[in-house]
Amino acid sequence: MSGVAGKELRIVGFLCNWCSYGGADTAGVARFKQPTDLRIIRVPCSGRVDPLFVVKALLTGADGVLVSGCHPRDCHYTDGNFYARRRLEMLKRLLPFIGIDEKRFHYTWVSASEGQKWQQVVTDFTNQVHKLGPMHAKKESEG
Amino acid sequence: MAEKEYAYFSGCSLEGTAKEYDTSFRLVMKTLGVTLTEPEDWSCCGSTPAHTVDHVFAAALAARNLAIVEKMNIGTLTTPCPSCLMAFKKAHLGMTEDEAFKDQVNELLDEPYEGGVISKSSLQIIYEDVGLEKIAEKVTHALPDLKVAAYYGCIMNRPPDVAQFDDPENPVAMDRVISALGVEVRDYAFKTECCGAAFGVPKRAMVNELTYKVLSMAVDAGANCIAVACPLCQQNLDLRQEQVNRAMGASFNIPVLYFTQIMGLAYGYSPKELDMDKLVVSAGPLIKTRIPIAEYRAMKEAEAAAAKKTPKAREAKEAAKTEES
Amino acid sequence: MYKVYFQTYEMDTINLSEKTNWEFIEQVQKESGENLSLCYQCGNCTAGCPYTNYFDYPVSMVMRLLQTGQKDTILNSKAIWLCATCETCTTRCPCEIDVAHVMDTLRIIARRENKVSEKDIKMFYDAFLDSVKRFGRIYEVGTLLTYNIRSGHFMADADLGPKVLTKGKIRFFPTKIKGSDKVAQIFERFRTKAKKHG
Amino acid sequence: MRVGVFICHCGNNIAGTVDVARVAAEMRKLPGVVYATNYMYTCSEPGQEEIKQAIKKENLDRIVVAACSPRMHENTFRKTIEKAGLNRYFLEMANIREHISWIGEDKELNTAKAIDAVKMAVAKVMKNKPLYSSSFKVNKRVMVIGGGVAGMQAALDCADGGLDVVLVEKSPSIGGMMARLDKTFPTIDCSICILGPKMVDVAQHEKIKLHAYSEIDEIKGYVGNYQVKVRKKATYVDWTKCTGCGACMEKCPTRNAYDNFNFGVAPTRAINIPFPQAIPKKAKIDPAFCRQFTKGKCGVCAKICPTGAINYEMQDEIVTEDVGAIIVATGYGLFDLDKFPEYGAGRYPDVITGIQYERILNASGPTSGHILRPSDQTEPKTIVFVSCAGSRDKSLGVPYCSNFCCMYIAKQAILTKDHVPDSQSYVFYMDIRSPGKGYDEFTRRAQEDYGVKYIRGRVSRIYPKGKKMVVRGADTLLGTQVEVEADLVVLATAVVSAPGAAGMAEKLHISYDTFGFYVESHPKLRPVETNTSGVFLAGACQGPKDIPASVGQGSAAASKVQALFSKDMLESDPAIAQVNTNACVGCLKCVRTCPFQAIKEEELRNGKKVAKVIETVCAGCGVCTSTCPCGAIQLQHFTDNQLLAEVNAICQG
Amino acid sequence: MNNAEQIKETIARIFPDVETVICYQQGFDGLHATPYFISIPEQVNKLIWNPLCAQNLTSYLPSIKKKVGIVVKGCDSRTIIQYLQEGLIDRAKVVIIGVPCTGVISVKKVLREIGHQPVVDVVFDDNGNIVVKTQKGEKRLAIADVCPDKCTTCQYPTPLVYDHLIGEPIASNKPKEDVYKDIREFDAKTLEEKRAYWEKEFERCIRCYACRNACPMCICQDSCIAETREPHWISQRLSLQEKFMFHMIHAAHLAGRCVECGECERVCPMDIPVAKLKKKINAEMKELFNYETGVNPDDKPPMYTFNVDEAKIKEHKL
Repeated sequence: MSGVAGKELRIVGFLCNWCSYGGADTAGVARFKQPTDLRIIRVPCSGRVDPLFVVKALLTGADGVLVSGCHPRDCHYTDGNFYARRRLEMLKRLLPFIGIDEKRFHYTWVSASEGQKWQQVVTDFTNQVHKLGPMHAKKESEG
Repeated sequence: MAEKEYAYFSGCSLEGTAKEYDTSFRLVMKTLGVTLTEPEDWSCCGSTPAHTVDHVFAAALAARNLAIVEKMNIGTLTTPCPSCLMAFKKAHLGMTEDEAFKDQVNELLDEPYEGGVISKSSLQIIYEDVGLEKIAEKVTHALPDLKVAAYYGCIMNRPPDVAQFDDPENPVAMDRVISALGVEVRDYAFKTECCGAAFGVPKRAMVNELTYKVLSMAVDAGANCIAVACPLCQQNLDLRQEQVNRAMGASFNIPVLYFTQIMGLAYGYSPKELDMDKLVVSAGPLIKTRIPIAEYRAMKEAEAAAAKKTPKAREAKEAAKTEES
Repeated sequence: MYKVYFQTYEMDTINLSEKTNWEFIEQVQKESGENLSLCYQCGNCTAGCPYTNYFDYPVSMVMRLLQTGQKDTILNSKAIWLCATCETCTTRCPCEIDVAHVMDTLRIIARRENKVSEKDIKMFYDAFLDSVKRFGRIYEVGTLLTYNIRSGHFMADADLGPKVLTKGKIRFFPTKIKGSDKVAQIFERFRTKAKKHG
Repeated sequence: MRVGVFICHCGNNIAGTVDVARVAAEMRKLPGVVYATNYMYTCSEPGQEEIKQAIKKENLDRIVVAACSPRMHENTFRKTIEKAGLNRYFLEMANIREHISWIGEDKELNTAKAIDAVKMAVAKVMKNKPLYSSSFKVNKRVMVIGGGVAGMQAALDCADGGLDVVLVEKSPSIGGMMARLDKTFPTIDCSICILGPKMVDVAQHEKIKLHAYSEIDEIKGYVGNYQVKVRKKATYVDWTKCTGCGACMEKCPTRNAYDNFNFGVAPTRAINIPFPQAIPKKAKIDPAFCRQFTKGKCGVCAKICPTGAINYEMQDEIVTEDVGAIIVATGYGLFDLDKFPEYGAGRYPDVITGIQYERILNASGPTSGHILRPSDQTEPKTIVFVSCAGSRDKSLGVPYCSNFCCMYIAKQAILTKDHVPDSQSYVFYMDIRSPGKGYDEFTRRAQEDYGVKYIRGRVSRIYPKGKKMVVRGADTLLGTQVEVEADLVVLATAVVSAPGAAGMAEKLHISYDTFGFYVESHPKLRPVETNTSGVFLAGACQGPKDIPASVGQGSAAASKVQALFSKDMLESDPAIAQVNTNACVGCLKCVRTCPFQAIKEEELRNGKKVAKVIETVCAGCGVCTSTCPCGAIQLQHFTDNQLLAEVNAICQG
Repeated sequence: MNNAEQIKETIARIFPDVETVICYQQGFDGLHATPYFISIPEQVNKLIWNPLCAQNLTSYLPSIKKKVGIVVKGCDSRTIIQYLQEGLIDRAKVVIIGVPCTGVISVKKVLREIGHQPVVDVVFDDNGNIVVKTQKGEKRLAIADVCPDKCTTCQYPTPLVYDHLIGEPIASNKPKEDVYKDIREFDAKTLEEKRAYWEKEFERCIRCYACRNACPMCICQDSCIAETREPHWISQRLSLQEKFMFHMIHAAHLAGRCVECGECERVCPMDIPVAKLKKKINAEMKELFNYETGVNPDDKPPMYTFNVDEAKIKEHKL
């Protein structure tokens, strides 16, 4: 069940090709039902995710952004997620400073075999964003 | 060393049938330099019966006491009774892990409990907080006649997630505490098999059978007494020993002491001070011989030296043995 | 020595389409917080249960009856009352089900629905709780007497009396704690709340 | 730009919960999209043909296929458009199956999501650039890590095919777990009798170079050109001199060394040859037990050795092997008894593991094949086997089935009856899992012909009572608790990943699951490949496997390597980082962060210092791109603009 | 100020060794100091040294290939250290003349005080005051009252790296725990307040890029992605969204690099508190990695390195 009542929100996901994108595939193959708000962008590695992509998304229309990579030590490129972890942590701490709830942004690690974890992450994060509601509601009503 | 202080929840049993547990624990704590402060106006933890009524209600009976202790600003509560301990731990866990549950429980209480109390069994504070070194240090008397089987009962260490202490299948804390006193301990397999708990009254036959198993395993292991840490276990093993004998056609006559009584004996308290006369199966003969520790050690050293001096005799003995085999 | 469970009750064909009480399954899952589907019937709980010889249904069978939603059979069973919460099943369950907690939940539901098969045990528990309500603590003699009178087992443990008395193990008079009314209030509030929620 | 969009129904897999026709209709409205259609099975031959035709007819220059995961079919469709004359990187896939149709039930929401997903793919494909591979030479030498039956099979198949093979084995002898087994199910043929000759083949094959008692220190490089640092651990015996005569072992005064080969069933000497058929048959010293090391004096073996091979000063030696591909066959590990406190946690000598019992059964084992129980060396009459000791046990972190225990328990019970005819075996089980050829007949035979009593239920407790071990379990079919008073208890302990499996995976840059087993490229279609090209899997390192399956995988991996090495040159993945030297300010932050040291400083003709990517070394992670402040270094196919196009398609769409 | 004379002497001494020395001279009026490049010792006469010498001259260093001398204050020296951490300059090619500083003057604040009157003359008295003469009269201002915000929490009045030190080193008299006090206070506001604050501030941005141009750590020069199409992060539209994004780019690129010299705010014609975002990140870098920019040349900027086990980064639960 989608578990999310009401209108869909815009959630952008950046998934590394080797682990989390595979994990999302695994969840799909196992038919683990998930809320439908998430839109997935495939990147080779979580280390490719410039925090500015997250900012760009949040400033231009996303209500939530999820970044998911391989577990630390298990990066296909050895170190990519170690850099990601530092940069995304920096961003997570900066967001509330500019008035964006840090709960709108989540980064985590899901391996290709963790279909169930992926389902949990998507469900929980979508619920979390729904609790906060749309971020750009004001503009929508203005426009 | 800074003195340790605990909120001491003795529990209902220790006011009645288990008075000697209370007496001996307080004495031992005095020796070990631990301060026990009784929470004012504590009430029953709810125990098993409350759990058959309602989860929230049961937690509330326990949490009333936790709230009182929380106000004392001591932080850690200790109770000798595993049943009280489990009630506190479960109430605390339920309330700290689930905000809604906490609210429901606090609704039933006058003073809310906020989750700031750690509960530990008396065995745990003796084993972990005081430590074996200190336990051994304070020994004044050797008890050479005791061969102890330590019996932990079912819920001292279980379930492991809640108890967070020792091994759930083969606990060793009590064994080590008693060993640290210089007293001989016998290992056996039934340390945690349930004795029948509170069913002594309504389902006596059940308790007889379970208690019988525990007693026989201890005797088979060569123990001549059993050490316990739970008032209910003591009651079932000691008070009901004769009921067991009658029902199962056995003839057990094995004293069941609180481990704190054994500690007290090793620390030089008299059997009278330790309420030893309250045991139904008398431990009298076993604890008659008490040798001041210095004297006892000298004795042992002399024995060892004598054995060393005659290596040839030993070799001869060994040679004889190998020939035999 | 071991009792076969088929002897304890008659096995009628259970029409699962009609006789599966889905609400009951849901209720137990919700109140206990445990997922009953996790049980794969390995029998470890039964294997370790010290009381199983006295049970009409061994624990694993209680779990199975739960999975199939056999509400009446479970709530009328002796097993749920003969469980002493020794936590062996919970400790050893490979599926990490808190079985003892499920049994607790079943007792609570049985009590609520007035379906207690083991009246003696319930009476003993009630006598215990009465003492708590009146005095704030347990007054052992009183508890035993109350139980004996209510259960009709007038001489239960009478043989132990002299032992206990001569050893000075029993207090003849209850100590009433100062805050006994506070404890009684917990009982009251709980009753009012329970009534309100039906 | 002329984009063509193809929406796949995937039978009902997608079309069942996504309105594919509407998705196609929506796409037609997008600027740049000149053609959009939906098709039953786009990946089928006619489906691919339709794409090719459309490219020609509609003059399409960019293609979007909305279907399953690109991890599944990206390559398929890249080839398709390439055949139609487009650069393969002008393809984008939208994953509307795994990420949409299979995980959502609401057709309305799914369709909206699919429309977004395809829009994103269209936005991206319009930013795509043609990319061209370059080619590089392959080193046609293969390394096999692990000398168990899977690794040996792989090594022999590669070597027989003419490839040079480097076989690296962690322990002093090859042979692995199979060398320890007594008989094998369901044929009951002698394990070492069928494995021994294979081991000799490995030893004598001129194409196979064996590093025994060696571990992998470091792996660098990429498919076709790996450099592997192998640590040859100190044996304190010069193997060039050691003849394997065994004189040292006989005279060694230390008799209590732990015997890894026998899983501690009996002690061994501090200097030992693990077993009679060992390959290489050479001695090695265990310094944890050797008196020369623990006490600083002894030297008996040095005195006795006829060839003077003993060298107490020996150090580990590092050798570097250059190979083009790696087959990982590192096998599995087993749960220790200490995981089972309710079974005594190893305190009761007569509660042993299945592999220990295997050694007791084995004619070359410590009891010379006589079944004698460890506590008193008497012959047990009542033997209890406990299956799933740890397996299928979530609370112990092993929720999976260990695959072959049911079978070996049946085998051991049968052998027990053969050895001790008046014995009675009991097997506690939850389910009997025997789905192989002749397997179920085998477990039936144990019960029907050998009288093994199978009891359906778990064992809760094992404790000693006199000389017996009481096994208390449940018989769930009877619905009761049962007890067996046994002389010996054998636990079929859970199969877990090999010790150090995770660390090895990290060195290889391959994925492993929560349990430490290596993850294959595709569970069905690419069972021996990994996501790191040039690294292949064989045997139980991927998951619990019995001998036939392991051997099969060994051969499969070997054939994959043969196929890879059939070309002299390999094509590089052009999706690597590229520097725009005009924009690069030469701050070289990318050089600092590149996990592969694939970027260096370069001075242009005009004297400007800029970053330069070493094409063959770059693995394409893109860390540099997210490091570069001025966007000068861009990971091809995942450039800032390509990803921004996707972000914008969602957020501003 | 005696220091000026000492600086001049020192410059004269180092001259054959360096080709240029960067220092300050008076600007178009007495209130303004301006960078001064000396290429022959004789030019040294025009050098000035007073609290108006506020600019961070080190920004020039990475682009100068020749060996150069430079006059730096404590705060400026952090830039040099940061350059060294990032390998952007060659220490051997810089001769640093360090001058301990008791605080500089914000010209903007002075102008506000004198009502933006044309300045006739500026003198400093011995009691830490600046006296500004205008046609309408004379204004005496305590330097401490018109200093930029950074001076109020200055921890490093004495340069952390130098070849020649002018005068005696001074120790900081500002409490260390106050450095990020403003950040903590701002952080305590509600999300809505903070969002509104930044929207109001950034709305005023005219995208003149002065902040970027003045920033010593903005090394991209003409390649700044605020203005490129490859990659195309933001459009040239003057919308709040684009302005917000520009400032986030600036902040993100300075994560763990901003040396808090305050040049961005000094030059901003719209008085936008642009340094605040970077200071916030610096506070987090301190908390997460115990890293402080520009104090130790051997440190590694935290965004270009990692620890396999990060002590302070905990996994986030949903």
